[in-house]
Amino acid sequence: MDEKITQRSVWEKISAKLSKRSLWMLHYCTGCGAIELPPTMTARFDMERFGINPMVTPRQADILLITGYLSVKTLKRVVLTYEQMQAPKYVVGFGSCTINGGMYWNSYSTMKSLDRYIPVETYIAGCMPRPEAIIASFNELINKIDRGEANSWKDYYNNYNFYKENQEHTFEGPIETYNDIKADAALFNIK
Amino acid sequence: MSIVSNLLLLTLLGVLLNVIFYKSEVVQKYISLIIFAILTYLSIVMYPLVGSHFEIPFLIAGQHIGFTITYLNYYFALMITGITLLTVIFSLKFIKGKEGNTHYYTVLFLKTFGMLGVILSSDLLTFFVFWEIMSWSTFALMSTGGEPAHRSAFKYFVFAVTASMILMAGVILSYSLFGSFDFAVIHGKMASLSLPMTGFLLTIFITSFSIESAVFPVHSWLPDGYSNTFTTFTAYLSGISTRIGIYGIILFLFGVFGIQTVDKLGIIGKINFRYVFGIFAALTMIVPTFTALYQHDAKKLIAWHSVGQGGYMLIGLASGSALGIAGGMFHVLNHMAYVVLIVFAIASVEYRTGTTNLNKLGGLIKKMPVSYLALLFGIIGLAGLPPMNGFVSKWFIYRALILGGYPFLAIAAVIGTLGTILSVYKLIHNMFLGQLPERYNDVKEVGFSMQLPMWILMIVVLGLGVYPGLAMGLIAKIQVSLGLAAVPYALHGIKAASGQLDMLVVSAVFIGGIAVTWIIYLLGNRRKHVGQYNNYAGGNFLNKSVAYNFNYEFYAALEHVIDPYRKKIIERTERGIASVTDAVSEYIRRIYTGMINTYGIYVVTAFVVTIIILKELI
Amino acid sequence: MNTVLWIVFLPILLFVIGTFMLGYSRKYVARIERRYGPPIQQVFYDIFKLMSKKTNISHGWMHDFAILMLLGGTLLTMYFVPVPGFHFFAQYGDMLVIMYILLIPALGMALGVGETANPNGSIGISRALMMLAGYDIPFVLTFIGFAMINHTTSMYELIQVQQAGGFAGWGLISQPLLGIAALIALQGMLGEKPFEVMVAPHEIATGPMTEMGGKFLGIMMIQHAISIVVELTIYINLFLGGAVNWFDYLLKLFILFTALISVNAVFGRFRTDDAVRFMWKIPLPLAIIGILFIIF
Amino acid sequence: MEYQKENSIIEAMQLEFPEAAFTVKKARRIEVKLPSKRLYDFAVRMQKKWGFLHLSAISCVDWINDGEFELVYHFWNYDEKVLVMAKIRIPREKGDSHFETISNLWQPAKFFERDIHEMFGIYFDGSEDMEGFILTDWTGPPPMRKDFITREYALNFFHYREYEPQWLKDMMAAGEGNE
Repeated sequence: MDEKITQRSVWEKISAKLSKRSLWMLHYCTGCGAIELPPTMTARFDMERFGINPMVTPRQADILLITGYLSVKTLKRVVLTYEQMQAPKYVVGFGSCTINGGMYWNSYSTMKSLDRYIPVETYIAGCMPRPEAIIASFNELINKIDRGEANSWKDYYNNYNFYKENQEHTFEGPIETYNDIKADAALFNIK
Repeated sequence: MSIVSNLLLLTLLGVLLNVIFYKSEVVQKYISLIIFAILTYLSIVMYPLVGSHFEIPFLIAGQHIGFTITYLNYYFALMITGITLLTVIFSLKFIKGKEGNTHYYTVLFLKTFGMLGVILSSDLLTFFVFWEIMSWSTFALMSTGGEPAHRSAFKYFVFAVTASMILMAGVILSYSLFGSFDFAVIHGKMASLSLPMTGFLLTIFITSFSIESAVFPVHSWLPDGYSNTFTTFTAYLSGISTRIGIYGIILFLFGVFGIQTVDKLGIIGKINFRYVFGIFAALTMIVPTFTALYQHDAKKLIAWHSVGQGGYMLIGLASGSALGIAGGMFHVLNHMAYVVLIVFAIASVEYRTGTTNLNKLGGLIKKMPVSYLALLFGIIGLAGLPPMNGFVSKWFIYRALILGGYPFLAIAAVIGTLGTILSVYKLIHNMFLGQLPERYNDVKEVGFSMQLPMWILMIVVLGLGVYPGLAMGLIAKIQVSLGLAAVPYALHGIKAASGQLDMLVVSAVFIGGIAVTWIIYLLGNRRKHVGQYNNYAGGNFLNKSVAYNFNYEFYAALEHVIDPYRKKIIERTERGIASVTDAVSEYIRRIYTGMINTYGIYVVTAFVVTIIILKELI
Repeated sequence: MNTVLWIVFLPILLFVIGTFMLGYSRKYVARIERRYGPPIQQVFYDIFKLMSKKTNISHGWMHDFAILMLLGGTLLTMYFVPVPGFHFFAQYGDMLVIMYILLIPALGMALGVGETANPNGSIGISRALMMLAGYDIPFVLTFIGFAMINHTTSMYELIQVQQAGGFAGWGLISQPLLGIAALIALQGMLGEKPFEVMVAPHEIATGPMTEMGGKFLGIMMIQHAISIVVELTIYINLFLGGAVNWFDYLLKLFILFTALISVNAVFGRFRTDDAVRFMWKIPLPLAIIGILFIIF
Repeated sequence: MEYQKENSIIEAMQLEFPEAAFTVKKARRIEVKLPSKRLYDFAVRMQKKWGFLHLSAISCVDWINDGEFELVYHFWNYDEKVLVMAKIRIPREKGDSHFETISNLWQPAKFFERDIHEMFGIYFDGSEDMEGFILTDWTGPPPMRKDFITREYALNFFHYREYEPQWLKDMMAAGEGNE
């Protein structure tokens, strides 16, 4: 996913600078990481300083936080929620369970690496990272957006087959999310 | 052949032809279409003949009886024939093949005959005769369409008979007082009457008309009566039938009795006859509108609303100021336009899906956009929001009540409006919005013959909203003809010194606002239309088996708040009235003992009493 | 000529004021919770990000038209509410017209959200309409009281009457009962916390806004910002003697808004029927007693 | 003997179930081993006669070497505050080991049996529903059986990230890693 960052127009630079300051986060409390978020939001660490607000529905959210291990059943719901989000959207994987299976590495029912199913922007290592690590990753994400490198969501549209194939292998068959990704790529001309 | 006799005879001809051809629907259909078209044309052309008087050649009880055309009954005649024509056009396809529709058109003709007779009559006798024909045909109209219709029609029958009896008492009393039936003569001699007698006579006439136009305590016949018949009849009845009672009130309150005599009936300071009548109208606005919240059948909901809106018309008339009366009369036309539009939309939904049960419908906007648009225009009118006509007449009524110094009647109007907005959104949401159930997947839009009346009424509702002046001209003439101050109207609103309403500017700014928002909308990127199952449901997969509409008990929380009051006050009053009537009728029943000798005694005593009275008189 | 200038720049001016007020309210609430809170211009960032979203979804033509009706209705209301230096449209429509135009955005949103076919949205709209029934009756009653005293329903004339009486002429001072009733009703009209039953994020996933994303939500936030300023201006015109100049207007706006959001910051949310019961138990009798004072 | 209460319970049961082996594991814990055919009668008497109203769980142990499953029924008596663990052995056929249900005596037994069916593949005749319980879309063999090697299944079903950072290689070269 490290294709050359095309030359960005002045307008894109300005819009990146402005929209990096407002990111709405849909924390999909799948695993044990969700408990790390309340301290990040409240008085001590206060992530609202960076304009990051918890949002309830995927339609309004920009960041999808996968906080912990994902069983195959939950992974289906995560893919559905991801497709319901509006581009540009960023996935942040919490903890080692999303990186390489974590302590459930040899379980028969949890997925082992998140980025085979949905494109992931940043990972946070740790078997539940503390709020400081979470805020550091958010800052990293903000800077990436500012530099215009946070384009993993385009990868989902451009080579959708890779993701579709992995999903269908793990789910043993396609899931009905009522989204035609290829048609969307053409409609919104996402290159 | 005078125009009035053409109108009346033509409707009789319609009745005759339909009775002859009751077998074939097709013939009935086209006959009634042609005849009603001619009727509408005739009533439009009637305008230059206003003021002319037509007498029936022979005399009855030494009195000339006949018809006359005034601005008031021209206004009502226009409405009656217009709405009947639209109903006939709509029911060409709607009624085809429905069981019990053999006498559909005959009853419609009878009803129109009765109504035209009532509004064109120039004296009490013809008024009463045609009033009887009208109430009979309304009973017939209400009883078509299945078993529950018979019961509710019978309920109307009981109310209608009492109303006609009271009216007959009034006719006889006024004949004995004034020696003549003619309205003009009565109006002339009105000053000679003593105060309590005018009060009594006025109450008689107003109560009989209130029963017909469903004022609060005597309104319970309307919701069942109107909702159990064919839906096209619901539209026709709630559109124009109850408004004949309003015609009667306007005619008698201002035409026959005159505003000066009515104002003389003061009790203490501000509290005069009109204020008491206003309180009844206020109750008619509040109670039915909040009962409409509970209904889960579209037709019942709209029937309750036509009772509620009747309250607005009456409170406009009761306010007594030029603006208020004009508002009340204008509201008759507005209400007719948007309530018929709403019920036509409900009828097209029923025609396609077969049910009007709000708990079972949903999501029909995807399949029936024209009916949705019709219902949308109708509910904006009914709720009284600016671009549509309902707002203009409500604005008149509000201003009249506030400037006339009636705060509590204004409070009732406010509560009534909010009740309307809530129940009206429930109607459009449960029928057209939300998820489309699987069984309505292959529903299609209704045909052109049913869409035409809806388009016409939409234009009327929007046209009157933006240019109220079109109808205000006629209403101002009516006010002058009834001896009231005319309302200072302009083509698009009111241009009075004390306050101005310019609907054209309001609508223009609204369109401007929408245009600006459209530009902002286009600044954003493209958007994609998605189906109803591509929806956020907490991460769950939506499909046919999971389709869910939030229809049942849409306002549960508000019902929790209202229920204690509703149970305590309204139910207890209704139960009180019922027990009183039971006791009285039980007591009267004892007279019919069934033994011959008791009847013998009755006859003898009656004979003796009459002799005594005659002896004094001679 | 200057009316045309006013007509063009008023929406932009009120949008900027409204958005800064929203940003200020988020920082104010944050400071009450002992945290820094976002910068003042945060709501501008949010609106810009929403408007620049690459993909937007809608559920049908009514969903799109509802957004136009939403902001169009608020712009319509904005033009009819007199603002210091601009009351050109006030002569064409009086307070009654404003009371009814306020309902157009609510109806527009209700129809659009209805079409998104999301049960959360429908529940949110039914709650919003019930809340509307709750707060609108006392609010209109207070207006009826004022209109009856001064025998006019035009808001501009009401301002003139109040300004003629100086500080004592203010609506809040001359009719304290009506003023307090309208203040509580205003808290409901703005959808502030104790009466925030419509957008209950924890219970019904932001209620009506569940399916609104991208530029749809952006336009809704613009509308929210403008409608806050318009509703506060209505209260100022009726009860705080209108505004002589823009500084006086902004000061009153600021004080009133701070009062409301400080209540918002410390209160939990009522259940819907409790909220309606509260609105009919406290402000409604207050308003009725106020009107009784006026009559006798 | 200090287990006075437990022994009196055992005597009462001993009369009716002579072939069962009763032992007192510790205070208030009794273990019963009995043939599988007798379990249903035992369960009826436990509930109706001896007042063990609470069936807290049914657990299953996979004795792969003996080729048997062991079903343990945990009965509790509220008054005596005593737990009786009834253990029975059923043969361990590859895919279709059967046993009778006791869900008509205790409602929760439905879920315990459904769970054991999903995890071990034992079919309980007469139970209302035997479909998947927690692993709804699972198509593989019952995962809790000893002959199901989860590590081998996970390795070839899921994809693992190749992660060979330099620091790990040096550490491995220095021999500190435990692999």
